Amino acid sequence: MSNETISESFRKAGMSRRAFLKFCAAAASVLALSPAEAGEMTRRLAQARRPDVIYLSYQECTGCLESLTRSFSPGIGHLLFNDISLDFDDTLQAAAGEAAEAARMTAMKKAWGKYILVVDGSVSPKDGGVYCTAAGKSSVADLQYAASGAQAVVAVGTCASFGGLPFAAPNPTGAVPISEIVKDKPVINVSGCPPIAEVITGALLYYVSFGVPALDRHGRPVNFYGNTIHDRCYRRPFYDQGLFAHTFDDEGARRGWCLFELGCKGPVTHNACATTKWNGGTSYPIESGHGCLGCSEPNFWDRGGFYRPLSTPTGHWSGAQVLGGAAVAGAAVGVAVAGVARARQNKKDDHKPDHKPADKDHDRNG
Amino acid sequence: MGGGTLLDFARGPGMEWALAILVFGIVWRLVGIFTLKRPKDLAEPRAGASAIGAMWVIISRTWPHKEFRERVLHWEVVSYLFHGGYAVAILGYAPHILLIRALIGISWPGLPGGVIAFAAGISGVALIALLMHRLNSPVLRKISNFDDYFSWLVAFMPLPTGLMAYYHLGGNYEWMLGFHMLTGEILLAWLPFGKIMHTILFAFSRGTTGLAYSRKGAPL
Amino acid sequence: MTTSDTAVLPGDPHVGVPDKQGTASDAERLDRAMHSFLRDFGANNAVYLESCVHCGQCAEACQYYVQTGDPKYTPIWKIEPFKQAYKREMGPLSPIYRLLGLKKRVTAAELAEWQELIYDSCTMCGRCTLVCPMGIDIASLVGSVRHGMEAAGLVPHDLKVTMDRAKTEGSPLGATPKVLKERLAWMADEHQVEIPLDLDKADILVTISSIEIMKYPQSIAALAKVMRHVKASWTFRSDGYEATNFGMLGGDRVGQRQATMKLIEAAIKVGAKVVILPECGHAYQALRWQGANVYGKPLPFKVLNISEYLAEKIAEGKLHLKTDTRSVTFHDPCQVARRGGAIAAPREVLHALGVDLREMKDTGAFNWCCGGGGGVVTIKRADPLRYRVFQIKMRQVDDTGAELLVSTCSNCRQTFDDGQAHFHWDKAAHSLLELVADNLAERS
Amino acid sequence: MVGMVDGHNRVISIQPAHDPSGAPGGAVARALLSQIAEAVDVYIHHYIPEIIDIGALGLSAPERAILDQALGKGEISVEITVAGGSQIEETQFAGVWRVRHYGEGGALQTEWIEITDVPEIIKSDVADMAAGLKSLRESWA
Repeated sequence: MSNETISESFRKAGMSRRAFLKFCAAAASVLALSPAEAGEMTRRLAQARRPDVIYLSYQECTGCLESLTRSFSPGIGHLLFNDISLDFDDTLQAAAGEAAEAARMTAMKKAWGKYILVVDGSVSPKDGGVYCTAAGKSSVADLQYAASGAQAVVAVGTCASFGGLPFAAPNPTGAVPISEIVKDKPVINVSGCPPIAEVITGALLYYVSFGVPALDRHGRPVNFYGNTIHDRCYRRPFYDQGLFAHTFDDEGARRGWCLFELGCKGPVTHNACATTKWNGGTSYPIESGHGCLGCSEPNFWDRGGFYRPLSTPTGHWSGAQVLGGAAVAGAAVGVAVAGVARARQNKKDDHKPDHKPADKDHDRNG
Repeated sequence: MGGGTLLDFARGPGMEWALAILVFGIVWRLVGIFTLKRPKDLAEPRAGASAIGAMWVIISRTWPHKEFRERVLHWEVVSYLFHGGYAVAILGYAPHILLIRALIGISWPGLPGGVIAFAAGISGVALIALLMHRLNSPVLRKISNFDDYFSWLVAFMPLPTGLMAYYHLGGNYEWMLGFHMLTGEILLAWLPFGKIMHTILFAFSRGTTGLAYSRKGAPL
Repeated sequence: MTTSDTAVLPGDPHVGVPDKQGTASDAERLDRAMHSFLRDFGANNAVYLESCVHCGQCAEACQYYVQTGDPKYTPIWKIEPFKQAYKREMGPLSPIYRLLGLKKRVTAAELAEWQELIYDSCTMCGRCTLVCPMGIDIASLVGSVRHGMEAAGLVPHDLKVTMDRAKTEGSPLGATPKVLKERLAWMADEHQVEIPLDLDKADILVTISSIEIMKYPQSIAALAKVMRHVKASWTFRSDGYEATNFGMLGGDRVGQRQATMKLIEAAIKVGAKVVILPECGHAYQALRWQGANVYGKPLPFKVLNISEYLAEKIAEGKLHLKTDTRSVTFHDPCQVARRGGAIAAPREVLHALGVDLREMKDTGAFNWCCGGGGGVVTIKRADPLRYRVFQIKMRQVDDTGAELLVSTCSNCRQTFDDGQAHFHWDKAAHSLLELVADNLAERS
Repeated sequence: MVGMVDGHNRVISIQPAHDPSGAPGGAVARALLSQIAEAVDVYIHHYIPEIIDIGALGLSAPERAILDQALGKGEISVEITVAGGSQIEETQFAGVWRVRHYGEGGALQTEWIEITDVPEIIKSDVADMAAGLKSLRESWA
């Protein structure tokens, strides 16, 4: 638990207010705040207490944390040492085993009711939670306990936000997103596989400054997830002109044309990749010549192949078999209906004596 | 996850069911028609009658004879604006071409989005005009039934939903895209069961008359 | 649907008062009609009934709609009960329609109501067939509906009387074999031309329309002169002369068969290689195109309309004609031209005559019907409507400015005569055959 | 282009071979200049400063060149040596400042145009002054 404000922590670290302002500028830029909002954020951050943060991991791959530690602006150094008080993260800390568990209990109790709980990974309630346990506790029980002492929960990554890879069909562990378990605390989803580092830090800073941000229908901060990749893609004009790369090594690919045909999911993927970019603003997947996988959206792995265009079937079926079967069934029904109808024609003929069999149909159009 | 679910449905089970129903229905209807009895025409054909000549009417009836143009050409043109715009939007738009390629393996170059939007707009306006005509013309009012209006709706819906998806109107793009695909799938699934089946039957119907008349040596 | 909401033509008190034959109950009539409909729901009718997109263009080709603007005359609407019955009882989707009750059963009242549309206001001219974007042959559908109407006893009395007379007397106009013999003798005498009758063997069997026997007997003489000119081996047969087929027009399959078989049997009896049909539109339809189907196998002889025979002889150099320099317009009988395919032949004959042929604006396959075909000319109550549509034809003829109107159908001819009298028109229809007979050159 | 992380780690990014929007070059730069002029006008009359985040715009190289050319260099250039360094320059137009912050690795972190009399970050902070005063006095003692 820290009682000093963020600006005090800067000064204590030997940095002037200019460093703080610079940090705020970077944060405001990432959050795409207006000048007025940026000023307000600077004022609030200057007075805000450094929040305590507990970082827990369940069914995940640590990619999210890997991403987070590559945050350039605001730098992870600032984040960890000046902006927040990271009281527990079993991956980053030195302690292990029972010592780590004890440290965590201590940290949680100290800041009970006030800490921000950051979670990556999904949890597994299936079969009593046996598929994901730590120190004899199931992920669900652990999360429920940790969440009960939190002021808010930030679900980092697509696993925590939407179930992620563990949730993929056939979902053997019965994985569920954090929001399925935590119902009585605000849950901010920061999706992505992984999320952009600056988006994670930016979301935390926004919460520290302003509280829970405006969320989209998937519980994600609108600041980062308000636009689709397609909306902000520098290749968008090619899409509008119908200029597409057909393969990864054709002329269109070299000329930087749209990757829709190669399965880009940009049009339905909400994320900040096209504006914030990755690795300190270096580039993003489309800029490197590969279509968007849609990793920040629910079920992105279950939507057919990554290289299947958005307008085509997800392809979980055998077209030839199903359509062939439909054709055979259609033919059978057609023959049956016509057969019944023809039988009625003949039957009526028989019991009408005034129409003799010799009385044929003359009109060939009959 | 509402939007995602709709789009996933439209790209997955929705598409599968629509195509299966399309094939099933078309075969059902065609087989049901052509397994009915068909007496052979025993009359001696006029000298010089040919099946190729008979088939020509399948193409030639695409445009009205000059004797009828004065009375039918204006609405025929509106109808072609609808059909032509529809064809450009379906066959010229790259995402549609990709769908066709995914289904039957053939593809061709697409047209710019603006051209597609223009064609779809023309098509939609023409379709609205045709509906107005159907509602206002005493002849059409008399002969129209549920199929005419329902098929109109089914044919119309993909146009505004497609345009709205293209221009990112109507809120959530993903939902709109899914909805657009769903309207297309409804069109495919309904095609065999209503008048839209004329997309296939027109050739058989023209061909039937073409054969009968070409045997007689009568021009069509 | 009732007809009361549509315009009733002035001077037409009969519209909406259907004629009924016999005393059968409505249920029995409906049953008979449905039985007949079912028989006619073959693949060809099915594909037509399935394909209609309700575009309404057929109305624009129909003389009744064009002249009245009444939507009930839309051709495809005239067969609505047939279409409805098909969709409910026979089509591939019929189980769905029945299961969900989407198509109602056709009622006896509806059939009666449709009598006027099926008989009074359709000559089965087939003009709608040429405009239909789906190529639906609506005229043939009307023919199928007439089968059902006849079976149900729902034919206009005037037409039914004519049909029955044809069946019992062998001629719709009382031209019995006895009358035929008298007329042939009269013409042979008056025109000093030999008219062979009932020869045992002949290359050509010549047939005739009762209308010609009773109203235009000079055409018999004209024919005999032409046959003499080309030195043909030919004969009339008193056991097979009547070319008209009112059974076919009215929808009576039995009557149609009886009339057709008489001609076929007579032709076979005399060993004819060719049967010549007279100037009669529907005769061509009945024997040339439906004859073999009635007979059940290909006919062992050729069937020609007289105009085709004349053209053939001209082409063979056997028919020599004097030149007639008058201006002429030609009226194509629907069943010979549009629905028969014999469009070139009469024009070849006119060309050989050297006349100044002035085609009407809509000609050949696109001609307008005289309004008297399909048995309509016999239906008295339909006269006001017939006069109304006849005005199209008058206008078309007048617009050519031709001195002479020529045709190859005695039924058209009597319709023109009637219209001429009604409107005090200055034009009369002439027979192509008679024009040829009048211009036979001396053989060199 | 953003992307030179350091000498041996060149970033390859695929840029459009031509501007597909078909817009004539300089359209974005001209729009920016007009926005800047508007902001200066507002400041003169109402003393309301404005910040335009250039980094978020994703300017193309030609657009950036046109903008640089138009703004030029003014009389003041300030170097701030804190947390990776920053550069603040007044353009040839008084009150129009270019502010660039660099991260620890020297990469450009934020870039904006600020319309004000003196950019906030140049001013000395009272709390910092108090801390400085304290150490100044201690250095005497």
